[in-house]
Amino acid sequence: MTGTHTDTATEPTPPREDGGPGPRAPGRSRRDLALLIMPTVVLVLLLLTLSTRNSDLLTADGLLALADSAAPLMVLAIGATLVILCGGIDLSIAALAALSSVLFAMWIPSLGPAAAVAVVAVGGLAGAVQGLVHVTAKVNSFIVTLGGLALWSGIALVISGARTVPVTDIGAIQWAFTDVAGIPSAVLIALAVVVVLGAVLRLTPAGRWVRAVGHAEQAARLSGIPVGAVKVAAFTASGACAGLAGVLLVARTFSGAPTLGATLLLPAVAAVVVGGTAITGGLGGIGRTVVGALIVIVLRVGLSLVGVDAGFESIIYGVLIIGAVALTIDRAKLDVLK
Amino acid sequence: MDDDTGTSTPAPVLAVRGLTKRYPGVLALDGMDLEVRPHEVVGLIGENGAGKSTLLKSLVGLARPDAGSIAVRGETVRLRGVAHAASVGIGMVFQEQSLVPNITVAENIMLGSEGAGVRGGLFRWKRMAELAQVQLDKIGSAVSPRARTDSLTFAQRQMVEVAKVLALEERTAHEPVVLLDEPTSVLERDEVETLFAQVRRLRERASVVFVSHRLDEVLEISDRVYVLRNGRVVAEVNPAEVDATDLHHLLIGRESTHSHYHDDAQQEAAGEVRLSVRDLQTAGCDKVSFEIHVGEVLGVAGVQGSGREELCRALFGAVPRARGQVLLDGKRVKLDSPRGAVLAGIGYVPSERRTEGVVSAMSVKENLSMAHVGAVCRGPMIDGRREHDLVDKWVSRLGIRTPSGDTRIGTLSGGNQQKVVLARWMISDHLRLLILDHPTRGLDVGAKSEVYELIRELAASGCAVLLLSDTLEEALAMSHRVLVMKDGQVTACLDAPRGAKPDPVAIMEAMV
Amino acid sequence: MAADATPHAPPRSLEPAPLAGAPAPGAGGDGDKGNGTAASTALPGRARVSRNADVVQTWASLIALGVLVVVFAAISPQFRTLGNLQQIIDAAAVLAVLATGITFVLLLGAIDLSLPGVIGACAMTVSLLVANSRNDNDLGLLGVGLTIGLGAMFGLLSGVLSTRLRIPTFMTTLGMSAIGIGIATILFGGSRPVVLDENLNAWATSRIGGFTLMSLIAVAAVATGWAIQRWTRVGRYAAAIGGGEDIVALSGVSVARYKALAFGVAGAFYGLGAVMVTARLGSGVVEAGAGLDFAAITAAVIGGTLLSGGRGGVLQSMIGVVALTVLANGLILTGVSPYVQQAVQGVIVVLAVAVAVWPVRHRLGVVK
Amino acid sequence: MAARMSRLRGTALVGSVCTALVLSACGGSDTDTEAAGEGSGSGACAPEDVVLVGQVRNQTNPYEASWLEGGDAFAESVGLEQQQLTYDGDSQQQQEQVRQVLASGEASCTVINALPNGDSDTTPIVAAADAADAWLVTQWNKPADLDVTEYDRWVAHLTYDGVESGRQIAEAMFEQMGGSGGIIALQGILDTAAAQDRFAGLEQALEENPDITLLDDQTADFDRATALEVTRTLLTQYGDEVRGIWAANDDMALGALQALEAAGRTDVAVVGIDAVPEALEAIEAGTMTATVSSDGPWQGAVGLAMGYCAATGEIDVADIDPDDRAFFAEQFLIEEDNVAEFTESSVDVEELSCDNLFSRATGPIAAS
Repeated sequence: MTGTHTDTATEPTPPREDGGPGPRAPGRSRRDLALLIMPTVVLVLLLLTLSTRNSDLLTADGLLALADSAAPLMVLAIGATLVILCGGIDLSIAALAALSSVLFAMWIPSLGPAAAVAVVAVGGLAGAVQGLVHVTAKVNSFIVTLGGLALWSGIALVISGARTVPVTDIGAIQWAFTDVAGIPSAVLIALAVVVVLGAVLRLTPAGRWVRAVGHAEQAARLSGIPVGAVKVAAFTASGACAGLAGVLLVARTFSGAPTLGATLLLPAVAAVVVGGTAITGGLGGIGRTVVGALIVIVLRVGLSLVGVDAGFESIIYGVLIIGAVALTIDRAKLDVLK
Repeated sequence: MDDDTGTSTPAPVLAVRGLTKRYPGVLALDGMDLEVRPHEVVGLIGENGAGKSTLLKSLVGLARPDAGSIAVRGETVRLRGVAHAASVGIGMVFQEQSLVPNITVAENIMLGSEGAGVRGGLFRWKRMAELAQVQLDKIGSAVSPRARTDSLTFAQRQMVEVAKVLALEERTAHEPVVLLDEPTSVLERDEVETLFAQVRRLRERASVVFVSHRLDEVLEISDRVYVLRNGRVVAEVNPAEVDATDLHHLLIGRESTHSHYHDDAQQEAAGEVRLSVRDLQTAGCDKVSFEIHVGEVLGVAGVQGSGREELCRALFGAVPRARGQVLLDGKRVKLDSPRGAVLAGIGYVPSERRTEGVVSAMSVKENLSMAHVGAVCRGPMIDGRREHDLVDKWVSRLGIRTPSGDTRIGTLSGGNQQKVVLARWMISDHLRLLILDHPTRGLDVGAKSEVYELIRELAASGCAVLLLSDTLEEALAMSHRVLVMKDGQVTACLDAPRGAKPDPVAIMEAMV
Repeated sequence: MAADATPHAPPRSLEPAPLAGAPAPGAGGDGDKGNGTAASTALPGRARVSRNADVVQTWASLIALGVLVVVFAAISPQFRTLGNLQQIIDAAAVLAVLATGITFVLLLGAIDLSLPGVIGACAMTVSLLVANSRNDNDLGLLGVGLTIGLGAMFGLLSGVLSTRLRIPTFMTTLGMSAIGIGIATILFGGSRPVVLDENLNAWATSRIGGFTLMSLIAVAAVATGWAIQRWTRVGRYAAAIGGGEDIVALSGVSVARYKALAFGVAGAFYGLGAVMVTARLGSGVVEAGAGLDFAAITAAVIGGTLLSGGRGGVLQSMIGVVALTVLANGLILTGVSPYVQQAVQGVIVVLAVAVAVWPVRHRLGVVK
Repeated sequence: MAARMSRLRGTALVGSVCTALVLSACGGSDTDTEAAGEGSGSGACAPEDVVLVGQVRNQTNPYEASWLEGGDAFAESVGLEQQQLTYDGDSQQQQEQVRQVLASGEASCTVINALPNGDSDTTPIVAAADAADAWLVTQWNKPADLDVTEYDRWVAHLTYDGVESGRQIAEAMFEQMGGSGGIIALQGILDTAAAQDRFAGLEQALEENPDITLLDDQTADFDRATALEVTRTLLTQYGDEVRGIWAANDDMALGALQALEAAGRTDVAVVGIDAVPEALEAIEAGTMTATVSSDGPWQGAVGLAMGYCAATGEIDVADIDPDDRAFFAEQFLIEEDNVAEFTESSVDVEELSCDNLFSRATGPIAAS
């Protein structure tokens, strides 16, 4: 690990019989710790830097507004994290969120708040379909979900008649935009997703199955891990998260639209990677994505607020996102970087 | 260049003095001294961890020694990398073949030093082919330089690899030193013969360092043998004067061969049929039928392409579209997925340990409980304490040398990794059949012996074992019966009771 | 993301990783059954399979394209006209050049999302360098050359950043895209430069043998790309790096340098693509590259250039380019509602790839 | 605690929206309705305390760039600086920016002149501004059921009558065509009111001119490059039948012009909307028939001016004629004979005194 990265198994620093502490390099755990907190450090540094130009950012209101803004992106990115951990990618999340927003707005009159459940279920179903196509037809997930991106947004256009669908019963979505004890409910919903999925990944075998599939799919399959099912489940969860993100989007615009949230795809993937999850799969986690989503939001919103010209804003965003990734990813565990 | 090929110890082409390399926690090389003379084959043996790989890496500039020197033809060099090593005439055939699959043979041979094959920045394919052909001719390989590399057989690729290393000759104006790292570890016997013929030819124009776990092969091919232990040379022997048993002693100081296979532990298999296979049909496997009994080790012998690997994988549900009737304890097993096989009580130890056996980025603990994670769960949750206890139990029971259960398994030696893979299946209460695909491949003598002991224990506990071996000797020694396969069909089935093992020659005849 | 090799794969074992799930050596796929001679039984199945898979995929892509053409031709009489053929080739020109470029990156096993930014910046640059409505520059072809150079610089920068900082190309190029858009925005400065250079405008308007100058330039560019892939170190090493990066490094090749160069070559093609877009639109447009990143990648993948690297090539990518263009053209000509077109396109893209993969799907071990 | 306050205001807003919609499902929140009335329609900010914010999609198209320039000009005239926000056509980013601008809690002297990305984006912007007591002017996009007069600090919403623009240019085109022949229509992004209204205007005009046939309508997403491709394909399909091209904005019209040029067609009438400089040049040169002006600089300036006048107390929102709270602004059909008047477009700050802000109103926005 600290040595050359080519020596993977045959004779790399094996522990001797009288091994004592073994091959754990002294600096190893400190480095791991550094990698663990690096995304947070980057976030804090960004906030501090930006707040020198706009002091409102670091106030309690400013931070809450940031978190509130980040909520839909965070939910989307968490779903994407699961798929990326499995070694795939889901490019359909933003389009699926848009479709969900349309469905949600259309279903509220008949279902009321329960429409949210239905929409999340539909999102999950759409994700499952993509997962099944990916697993059974063995089509690269990039392509499957790229096709999904076009398909879901096409369906959203058709069923909405290409129009914005207003929510007529605001009461039915109030739960998603009020606040509880001063904290916006969208933030709480996002946190709930983090907690639930985080618990599933950490406490049940699902987490290690996902990581095993991402690290070494073949080895996972040959240990009897239901690889296909794990992948389909990851896509399903990603779809459901996209559905929930669609609901959150509706709750802040009081309407659903076939292009609502469509621009969130690349920021969501960026959030995953900036958080330190390896795009090649296996390494990373949901907690990291939460921080990653906050970093991306700070970059997107913060930069425009400190009064930089649009052109320079974009350049600085590009430079900072590369810089953030350079600081947060764990290179030592990646033999080949693509 | 060097006429002096007599016995009067000519000047060495390669001299290693006091080479020392420390990795965190481990002294990999501890003052290593050895030399390689012109036109000789030097054997290098040692257990895993003895320092072979680190030595070879140092010789091609992939590891930087902390102390000591490497001298090539009398001049001390500090090697900066493979390309630099090549420029002074040291080339290596890597254990993991280092050919790029999707380009031509010629490109692979010339990779990185196309020379006249590229002019004005453009590849001249005809010239490339000619230049590569020169190298291929040296070793008498019939492979076309224009063939795509992944269309070749494994043995052919090994030859291309040798040819690639020989291309050094033209570049250095010296006779090269060729390092062969475990070149035979995945070759079948006939391929080994071909390779050896080439090594003997190679000796005419180069010096060879030959590293292998197979002691008999080292004795057969080498002019001199260095025995390494704990990063030092502990003996230099003349192969004419020693046999494999002596080498075993030197290597580990343990008694070997017969006790090596734990022959005494072979017990009679119980009568009931554990697994019954009827007309199993899959790609490479044609209507195979056989039975395994409770507590029996069934060896499967066959050359490459005999269909025995496919058989193993089909039984584990890892091959698409396998047909046939498979009964496990009388109950029908579907061959559609490894998952189904695992739930039915079948385990599989794949031959490609590093890509298929372990998830090297994950911990020992996670790898160990991977297949039967239910055993450490309470409800849907993993019970951390129970898992910890279970892992501790098996780590100590199998003598797995690891700092802790949380250590990344990729940092362990091959033998310890393999033990974790075995433990993965052994923790199950209802393991009924364990399929072992070359379980000792790439392991050192000591680790092999430990694996054999585990197989014996498993069989004694009633588990049926299907064993594919690296060597016929291993298959015979370990099995109660040996199934011989050829061209996808079973050609013979021989009993191999303790103390009355059949003649390998008879089996060889059924194999080819 | 698109890596077939697991991050912790040991120094590449001999068998190509994507096929590791296939039966162990000796297991022929279907194709081996017929010729099960003594010689071929000894052939390791995986190796043969990967070669077969290449050929099968290429043929399957061609067949999928053929089916599209036949279906559209059957439905729409306009589709069958010579004029429409010219239109398709003309419409494919820009995407062809971009797909040629991105093929080099995909061969490496890397990915490139920088197209929108690079094209935006290059489009603004070329429209400000040739005769235009905003300033007094009139560099003509030199301006075109400089723009292609700028594209190459962008590509090189992406490559150098990825290799030096050791970060995934996905992120480097995503950042690079933002940087390119930023530069383009600054160059735009509030008013759009209209191209007044007659020669450049002629790319889109003057025709030779019925084809626009631009489509001929595209053909030449694709041919150049193919030559680069076949005869130069950058091209050959890009494929080799995709096939086994560590092995190439062990052979003493500077992987980082050739990766960066491959990105540079790709960038030069994006630069040319930007010039073509500008010639076509008649003025510098910042968003000229929007959506082209995914279009180029999709085209390459439909043609059989795998995202995992090492397989496919410029010519294969062209199959995908034509297929995508035919699809867009045919959907309009056959009167499919604009609302539905997007959805249909998505389904057909997935179907096309699925059909191409279907015959060999059992032999594809790990698909990510 | 301030956050809590603003949240409560948000709830209050919802209450009022609900009441307006006369929906029963909002039970329990009627007391909140009172709270909404507390704000005052007239501010007392010192002129130097006013914060001026102009928000558009991006600076990379001439129209919106000129918007911001107009805003700057106004800000300069009152000795302030305009904070420019661009959200890149990304609804989420627009919302986030608005939230952050208002997050400071003390926003009662903040004036936002916003171009919402789509209809659906207006509602949350209005809600956020209302909750923070900020002064707001919105332009172009607003859901029909959102009533400006229910808010104290949402000074006005102004837009152009899309139906009217679509009809005017259609008629100009028909005239040019001699009253008969086939046309094709290029629609904008389908889910925008602008695209739909303008197309509705075309349909009205078509009804009145039965000799004109609409051969096909396709969406080109308001995008020049897409319009180019679509036009080329449609030209292949319909050939000489096409005598006119109606585009929902000038960018698409310019893309269509490029396609016509490439096809060597000069006999086709092309019309668009927005009066971007290139379109004006094309009209001057006679290649394009007509466009409709929506005055970008004026829009950028007048929005800030309205908010500024209200914030400083020079006008009381409550006193504004309800018809002027949401109005269609005056627009001009530009053809070859009057194009010269529009080529030098800049904002006349003199026009924007607090008593002259609504001079361009042509009538209230009709409920659709």
